[in-house]
Amino acid sequence: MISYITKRLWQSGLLAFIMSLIVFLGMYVVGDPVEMLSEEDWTEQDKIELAIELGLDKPLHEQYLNFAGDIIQGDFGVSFVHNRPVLDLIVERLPATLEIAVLAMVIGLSIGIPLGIYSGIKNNSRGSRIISFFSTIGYSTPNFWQAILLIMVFAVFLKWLPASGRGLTNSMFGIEWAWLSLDGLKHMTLPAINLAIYKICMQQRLAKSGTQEILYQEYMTFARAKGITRNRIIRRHLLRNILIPIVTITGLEVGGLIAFSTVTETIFSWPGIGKLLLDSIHMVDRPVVVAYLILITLMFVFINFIVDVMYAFLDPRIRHQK
Amino acid sequence: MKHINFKTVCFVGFLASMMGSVYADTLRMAYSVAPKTIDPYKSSASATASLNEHVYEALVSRTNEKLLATSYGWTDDTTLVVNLRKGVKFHNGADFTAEDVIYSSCRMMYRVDGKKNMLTSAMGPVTDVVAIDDHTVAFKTVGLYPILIQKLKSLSILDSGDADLGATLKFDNTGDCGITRYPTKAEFESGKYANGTGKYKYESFANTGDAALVRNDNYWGEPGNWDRVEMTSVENSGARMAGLLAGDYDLIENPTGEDLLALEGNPAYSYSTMPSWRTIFLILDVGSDVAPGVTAADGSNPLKDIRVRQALSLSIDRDAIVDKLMGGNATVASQFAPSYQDGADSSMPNMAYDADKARQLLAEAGYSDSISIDLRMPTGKYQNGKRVGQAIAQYWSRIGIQVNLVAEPWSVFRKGRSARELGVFMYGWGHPQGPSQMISYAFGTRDKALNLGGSNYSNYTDPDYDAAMRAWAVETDEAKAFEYNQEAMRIAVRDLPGIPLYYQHSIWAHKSDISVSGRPDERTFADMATKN
Amino acid sequence: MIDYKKKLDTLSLQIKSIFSGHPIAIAGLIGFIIFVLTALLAPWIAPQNPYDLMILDIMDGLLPPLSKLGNGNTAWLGTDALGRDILSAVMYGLRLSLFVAFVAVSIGTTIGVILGLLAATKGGWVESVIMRAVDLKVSFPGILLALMMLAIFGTGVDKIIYALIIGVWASKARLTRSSALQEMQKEYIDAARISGIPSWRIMMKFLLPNSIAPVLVMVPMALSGAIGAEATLSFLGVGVPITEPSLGLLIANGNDYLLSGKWWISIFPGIILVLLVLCINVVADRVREFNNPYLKHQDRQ
Amino acid sequence: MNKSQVLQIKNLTVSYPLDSEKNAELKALDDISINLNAAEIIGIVGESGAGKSTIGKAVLGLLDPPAKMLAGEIKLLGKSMIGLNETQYESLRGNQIGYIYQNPMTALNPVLTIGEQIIEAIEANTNMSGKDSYNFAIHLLERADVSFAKDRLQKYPHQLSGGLCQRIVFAIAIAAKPKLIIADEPTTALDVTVQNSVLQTLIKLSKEEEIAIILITHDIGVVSETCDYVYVLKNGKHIEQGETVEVLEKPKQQYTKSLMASVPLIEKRLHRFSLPNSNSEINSLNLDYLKEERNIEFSSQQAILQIKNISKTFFTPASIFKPSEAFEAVRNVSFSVKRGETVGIVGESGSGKSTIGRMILGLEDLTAGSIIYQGQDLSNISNNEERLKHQLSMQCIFQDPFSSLNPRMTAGENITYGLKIHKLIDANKAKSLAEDLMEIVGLKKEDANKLPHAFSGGERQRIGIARALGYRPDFIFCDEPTSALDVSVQANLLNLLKDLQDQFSLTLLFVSHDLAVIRQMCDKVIVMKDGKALEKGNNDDIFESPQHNYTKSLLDSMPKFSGIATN
Repeated sequence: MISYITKRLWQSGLLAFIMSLIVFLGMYVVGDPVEMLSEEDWTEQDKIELAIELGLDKPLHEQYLNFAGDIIQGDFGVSFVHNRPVLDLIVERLPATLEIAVLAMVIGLSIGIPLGIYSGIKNNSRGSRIISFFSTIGYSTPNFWQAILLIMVFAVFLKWLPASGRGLTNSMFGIEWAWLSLDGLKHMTLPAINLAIYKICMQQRLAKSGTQEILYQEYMTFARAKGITRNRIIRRHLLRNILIPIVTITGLEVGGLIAFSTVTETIFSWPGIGKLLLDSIHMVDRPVVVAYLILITLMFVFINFIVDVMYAFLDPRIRHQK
Repeated sequence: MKHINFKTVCFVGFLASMMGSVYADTLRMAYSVAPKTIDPYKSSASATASLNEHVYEALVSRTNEKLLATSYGWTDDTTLVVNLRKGVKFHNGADFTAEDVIYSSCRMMYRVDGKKNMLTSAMGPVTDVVAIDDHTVAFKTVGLYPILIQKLKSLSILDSGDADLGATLKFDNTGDCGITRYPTKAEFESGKYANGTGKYKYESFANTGDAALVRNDNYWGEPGNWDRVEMTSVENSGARMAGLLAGDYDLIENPTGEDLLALEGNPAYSYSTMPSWRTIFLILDVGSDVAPGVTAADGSNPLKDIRVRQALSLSIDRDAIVDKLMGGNATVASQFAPSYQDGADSSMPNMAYDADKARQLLAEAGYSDSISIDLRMPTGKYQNGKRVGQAIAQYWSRIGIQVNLVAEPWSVFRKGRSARELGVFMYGWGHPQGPSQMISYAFGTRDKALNLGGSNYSNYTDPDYDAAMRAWAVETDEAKAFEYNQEAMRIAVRDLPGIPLYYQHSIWAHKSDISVSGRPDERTFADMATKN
Repeated sequence: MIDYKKKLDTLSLQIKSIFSGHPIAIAGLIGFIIFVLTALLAPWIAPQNPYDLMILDIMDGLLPPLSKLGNGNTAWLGTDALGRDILSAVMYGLRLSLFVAFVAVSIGTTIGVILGLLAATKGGWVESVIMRAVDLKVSFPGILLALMMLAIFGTGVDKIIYALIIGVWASKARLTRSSALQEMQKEYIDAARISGIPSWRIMMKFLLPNSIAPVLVMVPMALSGAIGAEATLSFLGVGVPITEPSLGLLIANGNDYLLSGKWWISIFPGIILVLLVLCINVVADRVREFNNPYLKHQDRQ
Repeated sequence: MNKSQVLQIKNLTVSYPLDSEKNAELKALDDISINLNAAEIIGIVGESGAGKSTIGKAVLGLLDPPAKMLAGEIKLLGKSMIGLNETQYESLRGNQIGYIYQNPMTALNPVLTIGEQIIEAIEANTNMSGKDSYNFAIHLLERADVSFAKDRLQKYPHQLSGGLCQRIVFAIAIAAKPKLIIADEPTTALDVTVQNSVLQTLIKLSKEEEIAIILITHDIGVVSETCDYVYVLKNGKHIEQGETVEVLEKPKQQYTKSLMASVPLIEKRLHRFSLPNSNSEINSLNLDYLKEERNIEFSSQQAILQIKNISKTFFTPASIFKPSEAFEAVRNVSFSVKRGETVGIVGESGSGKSTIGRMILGLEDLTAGSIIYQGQDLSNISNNEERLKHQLSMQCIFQDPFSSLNPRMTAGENITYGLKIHKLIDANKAKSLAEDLMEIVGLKKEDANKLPHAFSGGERQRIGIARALGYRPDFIFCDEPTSALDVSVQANLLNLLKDLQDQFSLTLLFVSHDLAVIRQMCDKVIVMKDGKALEKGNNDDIFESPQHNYTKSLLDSMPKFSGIATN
């Protein structure tokens, strides 16, 4: 186990290193932070001073080494644009993303899996076909288009829900959360639904194909031959087994939701980290982008690790490998 | 948005939130860009400045109203004397005196971690700030520096009592001034020292840029229109408008022209516009032998030929652009700065449209159907920018020029511009300093000492133009300075190192129960709105 | 040697057996064919060339559906702000969207398959490098990638294709590798190895034809994914050039007008985009279902 | 004993629609009648496609959806089962009828413990719950001869051996004291040494619990040891039935006769299986290609292959719960093979027998030891050409007919592809050579341009043999070449191998888990267990006077069938 974790850590360290290098170079190509931060009436001297301030006067490799050295010491640097520690910015924005990501995932799982099992068992029934058809629509429509329609219908025409922003936040454990107030919940609803639609459809498809695969395993037939009831077969024999593939995908999906819900956050002006990333890319805020992506890489590594553990928890075959 | 104290239990927070929206006279505004801080010196970005203007005041406003100054003038070439308003109190109750101006100047020069503040270089030529008496200060400069008063429009005055002053307060260029402790940015943002003389007082500020303010009842002049102001920022214009329509906000800035059509026929909402100081224009590389992205059959730079530039300008139907694309929310340009801004020559005629003559000029110059132009422009930067860009491409292709419209993100665009890779590009410029500001940087021979031509991407040089601008740069008499400036502007419009298009109008959409009289500097201030 | 007619017959038989008895899938297939034909024939059947700035007139801008244009033609689906006929713009946009997706998916899939096969057969550091690159790609946001491409190579349709290729290859490489690894367990590979057949021949002649099926099955989905991705990039302003709008860019342009009641600019391209992707996915689902061994026997019902 | 009738099947016909448009259908069962009394075990015997399993499924009401019962009557304890709905079937299954699968590992849910799965069956079929059902579960396991029953309840299926799992399946099946158990190839997936005791348990349960058992199997040995009465089926049709001894030893029908003749015997070694149409026709064919250029440097007295102290250690990949672990598949094995002889390696699964072959062929590296082939140490050949020459003169016949051919190449291409690559033949002669080889292995030459999926398992194995022969090999490694085949197909194939060996003086290394096959094929035998060679010797010595205890127990556990009674 130790050697396994060591290997994983080594690999993910390497991954983070390559990622940081690519992004560092990439951001260098995308734009010049001094240009982005300077006003039209700045003198050349002003620009040079700004470059020195930001450490951009040094050769690129030196900039990278300084940056990498700081990262190793746990210092992710200071945002060019916000002039604040990058870590603060990310930590501050994270709760906003977390709350809609978690809500979307909960919606996705709790609606998608039952629908998927139903349509897997009753394959070719009318209900199953209807579910699959809508799932395909939900799955096919680009996220931004769904967002636009949601805003049009629920915010503009019906005026049931707010179209943008995070609303009122309340504090819990020293962190501001929107879900603690009715107003915040209202603001969360549309972006969370926007993210959830795709998740519902995906979970439905996963659960459906999982169900169909498991359904034809001999132990399912044997369970029927044992004389236990259908409900029990579904609850005990089917669900436990289809959860295994679902957990893997769900793990990565949660990661994706947290990391890259950029489009949704942009359209709904949700002040999360996805939007932070997009804004930072546009503003060539290199420290934020690089640190962000390193953290995301590490998060994916961590999620993979959790998925492995969950796997073992769900699948005794892995747990007892000798 | 209302922030609840750490210790407050959730349901109290909920009740408070309910109360938040039932305040008697609360204005809820949505900005298009998030303010970064409530420390007034850290960022000159428009949104940040808009927020800060509610809390802090300068000596003179951007629209030349006297705020904390009652009068000012150059007593000699290097001394600007400002008489200060009496009886002004800071939000914390402290009196406003000359010492606060000196202190504020010091803090502007004071670098935290070596980082400059917004006026640190603009105030570089200032050698000293001295109190003549409690309500008179003098700014000493190293040489002729007539635009100092323009620069000081951005100097928010802070209370010297919020810092630990040393034995004597003596201005110096490093901001040391004998001061032992300055308030930090964090202390501004937490509200501890967000202490100005403005019409509104700090209530809360979040790092997302959301803020809440309450009226300063002890304001020296006409107090604010609103008991309370809540501001948030929504970058996506559609979402901002949707938020207004959904009742989340009372007032939003910068709705798109298209969205305004949504308000027509809806009596609950309306919008107000104000011609802004922003001019949208094109820059042409007229100086290089080969302009990037511009080719002609004979390999020359066709933009060097004045007839080509005139043709490019004449081919554009600015009236159509203003009417059809901008929905009337723009003014056809006559020059490179708004003709209605102080100091402009308002008698100059609008830029003309004559496609036939344009074709004829091209033919005369020998460039019929032989020019190809990459028209570069930033995306998401100007109202309707993409459509205007395409319209210009349409007009130019009609006179036989092959146009390749390249719209790219601001970051990529700016990098290309600073590398001088853009032969023809679209740009927008607006500044309270007036017409002089734009043309002092954009055209003319580079002159570091006088800070002229710093953004001359046209590579345009003309001796008469340079002479006019050099004279303007050292003229402390405002009327004379205006004349020099107008002279330069006429030369620029004659020579067309760029092509003026139109002046953008600022737009605010709001509920019908308030009325709004906008500002030309594109900022959004709560008191623009009054309850009907 | 190869009997093409027979192969064609087998293919048409297979298509028949995939689709017969599945009306939704048939509708999807027909819809898809119509879209492809429209895209191919757009320059001949569209009323206007919406990319030709010369013939656009902003005086025709923002006309609702069925309006008359300045030149006397009818804009059946209205016009956008620049006077582009929406019907023509949708046809050309469809053409561009499909083209971009087709090219990106075919190149991306080819690259992915080759890399996947290499990873499976070579093992060792080759495999590590390829698979770590796959991991890297997964944790890399597409928007940053597109921006970087844009900055390095400039704007244009080809640049979007590059960006999409980078989005496509990784999953295909992963899938090919696992499928090839499974195939490598089979004895005919051992038979080839003990017969001293060079490894690149084993890769191309033995592994490739036998492990590509799961990848091919995913191609339609990759296609719809690429169309959606291009639309999203264009929506975010880093996609195709604004003078040559794809469906995504048309939607983005129209999105500005949605609140103002100029619904036709955004709704028509949006509907076409959704229908297109829906058709592809319906077909893709059916193909996948058909290839799923667990469904096969019950499918004969 | 009360011999009351438990099950009566009359004229049962089941069909699968083949093509919905053409109304074509396949009769899986055609007019089958079976009677079964309490405590009686009947065997249903037949080769693949005979419809054996369909009988079991029809009785349980578990026919896979497209299959339809067209005609017939099934009565359980005198009550008709036709037209029961799912709920009624559910109350029958488990309660009245138990079912036992071929592979116990797939019949048990991998993510539930043994206890959960047994108790679930008990509670579904009896009124017991809680402590009672727990105790009853232990009781059942003990009845099924599962030792340490209490501990085993906590285990998951993958933690137990196949034999134990099958006993657990028995325990689940008898949970509700059913009147009838349908056992579908219950011992096929188990190792020989376990098979016997599992069968004994099954017989014991039948007698003690008075359960009637339908034993579906292809294994004549199992039938002869277990069943009271036997039915022989072919392609869904009834061929013959009767007392087990009668049918097996004095079959009346031609099919049954040839089936019995195909069963490899352990008691005596035969020259060939005495099958109808089994005359060798190889001599009449064009064999020039195969006969030219034979390497005859080595006399038949010399060892063509010498294996010296080879070992192989595998390393399992590390995962989150365990580090990489070493597994010694082969431990210090030595033997030699002389030209023209057949050496057999016999052993149960995991004994390392195939790994030896793979090392010889160069598919696996050696951990230790050396392999000397035609006088040269294979690991010391540096010349690529020479290495290739050696490599090509060693060929292999693989185990799995469904994966040993490239499915995208025709039979002919499969045979000649490598030959063309190495330019051993002209490309334009490839076609005729492929056709010749097809004929040599007993296939039609025009089938050379069919794809593998058009052939049956036995035919594919023949194509595999043809592919090996194409290289004009001196040595062929046969890796369980018949284990996936029906017994009659196996007999034919083994005859063919013997013919080819005689014709081309081939040297064979023959690996099998089936003692009887080894008995029939090999001159010398090596017995392996856990990577070690326990015993080596001549065929007769090993089978008639085994020395090692393990060899003895292997022989003891073989089901006894001594073939058709010879008058």
